[in-house]
Amino acid sequence: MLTAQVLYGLTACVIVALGLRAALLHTSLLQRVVAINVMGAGVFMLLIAVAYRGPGLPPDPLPHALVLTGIVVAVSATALALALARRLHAEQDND
Amino acid sequence: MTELLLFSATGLMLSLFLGLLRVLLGPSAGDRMLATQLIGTAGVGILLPLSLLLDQPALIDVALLLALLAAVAAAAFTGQQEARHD
Amino acid sequence: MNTTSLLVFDGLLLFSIVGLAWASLATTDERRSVILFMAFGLVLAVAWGRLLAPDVALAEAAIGAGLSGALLLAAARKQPRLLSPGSSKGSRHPDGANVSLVSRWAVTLLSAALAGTLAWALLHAFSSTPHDMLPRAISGNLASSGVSNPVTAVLLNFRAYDTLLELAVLLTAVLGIFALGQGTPGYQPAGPIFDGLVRWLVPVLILTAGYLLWVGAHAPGGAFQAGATLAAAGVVLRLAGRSRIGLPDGFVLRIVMAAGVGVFLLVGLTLLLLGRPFLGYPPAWAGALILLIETAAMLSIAATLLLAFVGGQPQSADVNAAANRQREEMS
Amino acid sequence: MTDAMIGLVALPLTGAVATLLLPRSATAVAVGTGLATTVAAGMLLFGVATQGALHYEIGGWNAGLGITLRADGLSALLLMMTSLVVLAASVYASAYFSAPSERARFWPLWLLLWTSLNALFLSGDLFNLYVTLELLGLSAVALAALGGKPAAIAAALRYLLVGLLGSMMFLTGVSLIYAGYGTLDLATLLRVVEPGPVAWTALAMMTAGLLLKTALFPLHFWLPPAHASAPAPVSAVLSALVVKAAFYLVLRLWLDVFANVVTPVAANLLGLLGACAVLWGSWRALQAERLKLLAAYSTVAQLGYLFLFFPVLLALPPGPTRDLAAGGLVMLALTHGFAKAGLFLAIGIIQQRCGHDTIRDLDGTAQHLPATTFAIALAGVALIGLPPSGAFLGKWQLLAGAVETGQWLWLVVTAIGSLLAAAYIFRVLGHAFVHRPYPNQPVTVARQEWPALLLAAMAVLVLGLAGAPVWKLLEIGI
Amino acid sequence: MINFASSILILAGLFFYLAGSIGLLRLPDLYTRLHALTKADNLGLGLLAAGLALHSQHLLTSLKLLLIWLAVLAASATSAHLIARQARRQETRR
Repeated sequence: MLTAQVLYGLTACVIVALGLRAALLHTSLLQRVVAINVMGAGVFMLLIAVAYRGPGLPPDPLPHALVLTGIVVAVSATALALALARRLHAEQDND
Repeated sequence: MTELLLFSATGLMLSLFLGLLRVLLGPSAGDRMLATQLIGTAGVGILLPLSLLLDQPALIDVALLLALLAAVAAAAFTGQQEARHD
Repeated sequence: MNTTSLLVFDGLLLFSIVGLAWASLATTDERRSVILFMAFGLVLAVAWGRLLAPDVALAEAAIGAGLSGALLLAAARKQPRLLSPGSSKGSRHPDGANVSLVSRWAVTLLSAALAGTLAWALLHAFSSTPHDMLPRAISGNLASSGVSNPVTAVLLNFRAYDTLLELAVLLTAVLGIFALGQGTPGYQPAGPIFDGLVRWLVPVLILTAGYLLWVGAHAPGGAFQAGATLAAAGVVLRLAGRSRIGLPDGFVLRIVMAAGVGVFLLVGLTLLLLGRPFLGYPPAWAGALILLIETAAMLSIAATLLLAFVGGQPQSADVNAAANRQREEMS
Repeated sequence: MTDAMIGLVALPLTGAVATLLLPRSATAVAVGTGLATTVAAGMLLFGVATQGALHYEIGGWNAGLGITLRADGLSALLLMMTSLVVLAASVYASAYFSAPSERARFWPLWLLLWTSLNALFLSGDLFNLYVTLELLGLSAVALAALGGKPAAIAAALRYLLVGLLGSMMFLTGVSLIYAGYGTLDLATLLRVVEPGPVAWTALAMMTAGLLLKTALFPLHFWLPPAHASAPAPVSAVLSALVVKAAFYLVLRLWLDVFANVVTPVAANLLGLLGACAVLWGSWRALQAERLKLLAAYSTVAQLGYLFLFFPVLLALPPGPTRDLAAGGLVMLALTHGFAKAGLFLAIGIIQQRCGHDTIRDLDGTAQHLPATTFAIALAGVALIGLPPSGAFLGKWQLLAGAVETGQWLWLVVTAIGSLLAAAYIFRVLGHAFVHRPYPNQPVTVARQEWPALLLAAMAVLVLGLAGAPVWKLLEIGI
Repeated sequence: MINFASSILILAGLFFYLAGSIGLLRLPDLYTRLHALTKADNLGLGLLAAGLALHSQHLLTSLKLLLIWLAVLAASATSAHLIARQARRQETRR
């Protein structure tokens, strides 16, 4: 087993859990969105750790491509969530 | 040279880590912002020796992008402040 | 290379990552949370660089640390305390506004169990020899993919279908945002310090975007990183209070939004009509077709991200100017 | 025939782009696209029936390196249902949305939703499934928010966050699979996956994410407000198809790809959650004051049935009896899809014509809107599971399986659930058929009533009386 | 010779970085921290970039390094200005 791979992989598990915990516990919507993004970062780290093959060796490019797709999807979802939140608050202010 | 690059990357990482401690300690918002700024410059700095060390010239591009976006972020803060107070 | 020294580096890096994640999630101050999240993204970019994933590092720098941050920051600013569904009618979460101590502990335990289980499974996965079938297939077919950067080859050739659907996701998000109505009004014209910054930052960002697009075929970079960088230029212009931020309007805007998916589909279906598989580029043409698709994708991505920052259909320049005039009169 | 697979994804996606660029003729373009897509689904169904399971390697790259689309009996049937339901709802929507600006917003998102459903049922790759799930989630949320009222926006927002959490969990599982097996292709995984920490954890993560998306009790809390506050055609598709997509994936993973990883304990857990969903959902539907909320809670209950019988399926030895029971489960899902879509469309007509959907004030509806009331009654027959509906056939096969494996509990739950369903349906019909001395003029709204009626009739008559081909097709698949 | 010079520059850069961050942790109040840090990390990055540019001897890379330094300078100047002004405002309010 590669030390770096294990270290980064285990950290990724911790970050996924931290993100999940905050997503379930936070009541602020914005912070829930941040929490889900943190969780996503954890999953991405997991994938990139899986791709790592050690110093000097070319890593597996497939997980890198998956993470790139994941990042774009995550930012799309974040943008939609924030726009919905903005509209909701505008409506509530009108009431 | 490899040792030097390794040493400087680790040293810069230490600098970033110390910045993180200040973020966690606070106490004022100004302190936190200052520390965040240090994290930013250290992050940019780390990528430079790392790029040579790992033979990844693209990491210089990453550093460039981070630096430019740090300027954007700073602009975002400032713009917001100027709009609010001036 | 001396691996023990890299171990120190890795340790510090990982502590910083976990520390920043924790700090950004522990605070209840939304602005602080977002700023720390941006710092988290920045350190992640370093970590991706360390793990030899420069393509991802570029995207993380542009999107994770940059545009997501700008989006979140704009939201945190405008509703300093309100962004909580707990305070609104009909949208209460079962946790309620005050999470009880019991559920707090239950969720914490659950998360800890999750981390443990994931780690257990992951260690099992790592203990077997790494699977090299796919990486070998990728490098074996790289020559006929039209590009020499393997990540670009996967994204735009081997798994181009994923990328097509991903562009559809982006389009969906912006259409959803559009359906919610008009965007926020523009900002006031900025002060002199900011203006000086804008004057050189915007052209540099645009140049960088072009560079990233072009370099993506043979080195880390590509449409996504380039599009996000281009969008950042628009964000700066908007923050500076310019009424024109580089977005077209009306029909042209719709064309730009649809360009990514549209060109991709057009290429895929044309190939189908020519008797090739859907999205199966002829090797001789692959490079050119990928560049074509990437250019369209970059424009769509930039427009979409910028529209997301605007928060809806951009208000016309006259409306913005009128709003600015009104504000000036008031102050 | 394999080109039909590409058509199922590319046609609605092209339609989405076209409706975005040509907002003035969006309705015509969308309905035209819908017809073409339905033809493609029919061709695929025919192809699967005559040639067996089909697959298509996108870009010509073999499975593993590229992404492979796959269609077997199960996916072809679900694709056909999707096409019929969405097409009917499209016709309905062309009359439902009157303002041009509303239409311009609606059609591109609607076709993107359709794209994502088709792409999901066809996908043969785990990561591609994640992307389709996100496309599905985002388009569903954007459509649910079209109602524009604060309640709709709030519900859509919560729907989005729950969906995102679900897809993140799914992606975590996918990453573990890649770490452990080095492939994302479902057909390859079927061969290499074996019980152990990696497969268990990955399957648990993916299933948890999907259960959140399919709203299985106790993760159902987000569904009723989201489904009840969306515009009627959107509600119909959300309840009939979108939650079904996540269910389909659970079915695919548990009975197909990871079949040798699943343990009886896990299956029983799913069954218990399903039982709770049946009882809780039916009970809440009985108490609901608004028709749409009733329909939404009924969806929670009906999804419960789909999971209730997982332990039965897994306890049966592979072979003809199991195939019969599996066919029953699919039949149940199909019937619910058609019936619930018809019900939501009919409720939408009542809402538009009467200005409300409060159950207590429905008196005289049968005189005012006879065809609509008939559609509700037909859909009700299917939801209760009375003969000759498809649900009756499905439950019959599944209960036979339950008796055979000695799992009596599921029998009891099904009986109680059906009684409760009868109670809530007859509560509605009781009000609707109250004779009012001075009723409103009977009205017919053909472009909206025909789709509702046809969908409900599909659930009761076509699936019920001519459902045998479903079992035939399922021999090619699952 | 060039190697030696670039090593010295890199080490000097590292020194300033570390001095800045230790200052951030140890100095008593915000103003002194602000002054220590902005000087230190700008100088640190400048020296580091100069050292690496000398080492790489590649025109495009050197240009990029220069641009990085300029961007960070601009960013830190604007944000330092902002932090100082905010702190001043809070003090006058007190």
